[in-house]
Amino acid sequence: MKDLVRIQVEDFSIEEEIARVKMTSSETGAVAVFLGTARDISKGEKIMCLEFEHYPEMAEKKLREIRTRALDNFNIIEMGVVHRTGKIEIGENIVLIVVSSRHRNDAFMACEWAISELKRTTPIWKREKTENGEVWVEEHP
Amino acid sequence: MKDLVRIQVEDFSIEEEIARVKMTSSETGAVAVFLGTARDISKGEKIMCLEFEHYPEMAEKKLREIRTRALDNFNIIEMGVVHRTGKIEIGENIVLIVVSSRHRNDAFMACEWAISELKRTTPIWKREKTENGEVWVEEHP
Amino acid sequence: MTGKVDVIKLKFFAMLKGLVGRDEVDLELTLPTTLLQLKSVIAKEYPVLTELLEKRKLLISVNEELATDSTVIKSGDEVAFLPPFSGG
Amino acid sequence: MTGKVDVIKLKFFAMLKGLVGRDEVDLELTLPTTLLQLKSVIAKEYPVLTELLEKRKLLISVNEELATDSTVIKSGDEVAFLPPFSGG
Repeated sequence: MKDLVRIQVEDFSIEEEIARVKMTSSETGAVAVFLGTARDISKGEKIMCLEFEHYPEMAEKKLREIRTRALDNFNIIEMGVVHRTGKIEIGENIVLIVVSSRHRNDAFMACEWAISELKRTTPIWKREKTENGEVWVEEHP
Repeated sequence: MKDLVRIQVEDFSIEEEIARVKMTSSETGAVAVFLGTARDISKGEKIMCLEFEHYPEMAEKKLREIRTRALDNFNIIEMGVVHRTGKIEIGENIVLIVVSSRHRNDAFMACEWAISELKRTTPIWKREKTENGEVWVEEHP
Repeated sequence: MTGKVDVIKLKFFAMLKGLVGRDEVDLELTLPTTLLQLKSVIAKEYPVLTELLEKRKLLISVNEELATDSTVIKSGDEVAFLPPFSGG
Repeated sequence: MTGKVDVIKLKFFAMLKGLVGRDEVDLELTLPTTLLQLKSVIAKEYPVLTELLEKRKLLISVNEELATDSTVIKSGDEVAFLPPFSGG
């Protein structure tokens, strides 16, 4: 069975990830989901495709820490995090965060916190391919 | 093609609903989703199953208004809302709200607003079947 | 010199169906009237609803739009009695 | 009376790979040392990184945990240079 938290090249099934998180407990009443997808425009520039690189092991470790910290600090039942790496075309999925809880506010709060924390703490880098070449994006100094 | 906003007896495909909302624009960078599911416990009581009833036409109209108002008032790209009616077993899906946007904050805000607004304004009623009988739930007076 | 007698449709949802004993009723009355006036007719016709109406625990819609006491009700209108919502 | 010469692994990610010209280097140096001392060695070895290190535009991890100037580096450690993250 797949890990609830992982980094992979291939696309993920949103339905499947939600089902796994949701099925953790029959007390699940709310599931909040964040899906990040590849936009065709970034800071006014037309993007052809994206390429992600990560620091193996450390990136997975940071994602697992996000889940553990979320379970400790929010009133939630379960959290799944999947981030893709490698080449990603426009419109494709990049990252998925799924949070289940009894009541919806807890799920929303944990989900928003998790994606912010992922961007802040996880060693993953995005390269944008534009008509003018390829550039590594600097978002969180 | 199915309406982005609808009430139906049968379960919905989360993957399909997200795909339809997401594909509206290649500028989609974020999708926030709320999924409501049937819990087995409510106010300390064990629930056997749920039954939903709605006011046909008026309920659909209210859901369409939620979408229109969200598109007017939040910086989002598209919104889909599906609510089930009839009998729903524990663990099954009840309601799905999918919001796409360029940036994630807008999608989260609109998604949270939409589910609150749905609960407040849409003529849908839930009946809980417990070991002690069936009772209509009063949540929003 | 009285208004003509006409018909409106009343709808009852959720717990109200059980209280009233049915989900739909055609009501004859003199129209036009206001929702305020209709409510006193309803309270007489269905005493079981009186307390809910007085405590304002019901919303009332006219032709699928929420109505207020001053909403005018015309022939053929659909007036629905809506207990507190619990969708989502 | 000097410490023994030992080896640590340096890793460079994203834009740093291009700047340094490779993604992994084995570096010989006297251990143990601190990250602060290592940074001055790195700045000499890879002048292209000097400005980034001075401006603190890089995070540095030791064995996959974020490190500070006082972190002690031991033989066999993996020291990674991490430009600003842009995942999600």
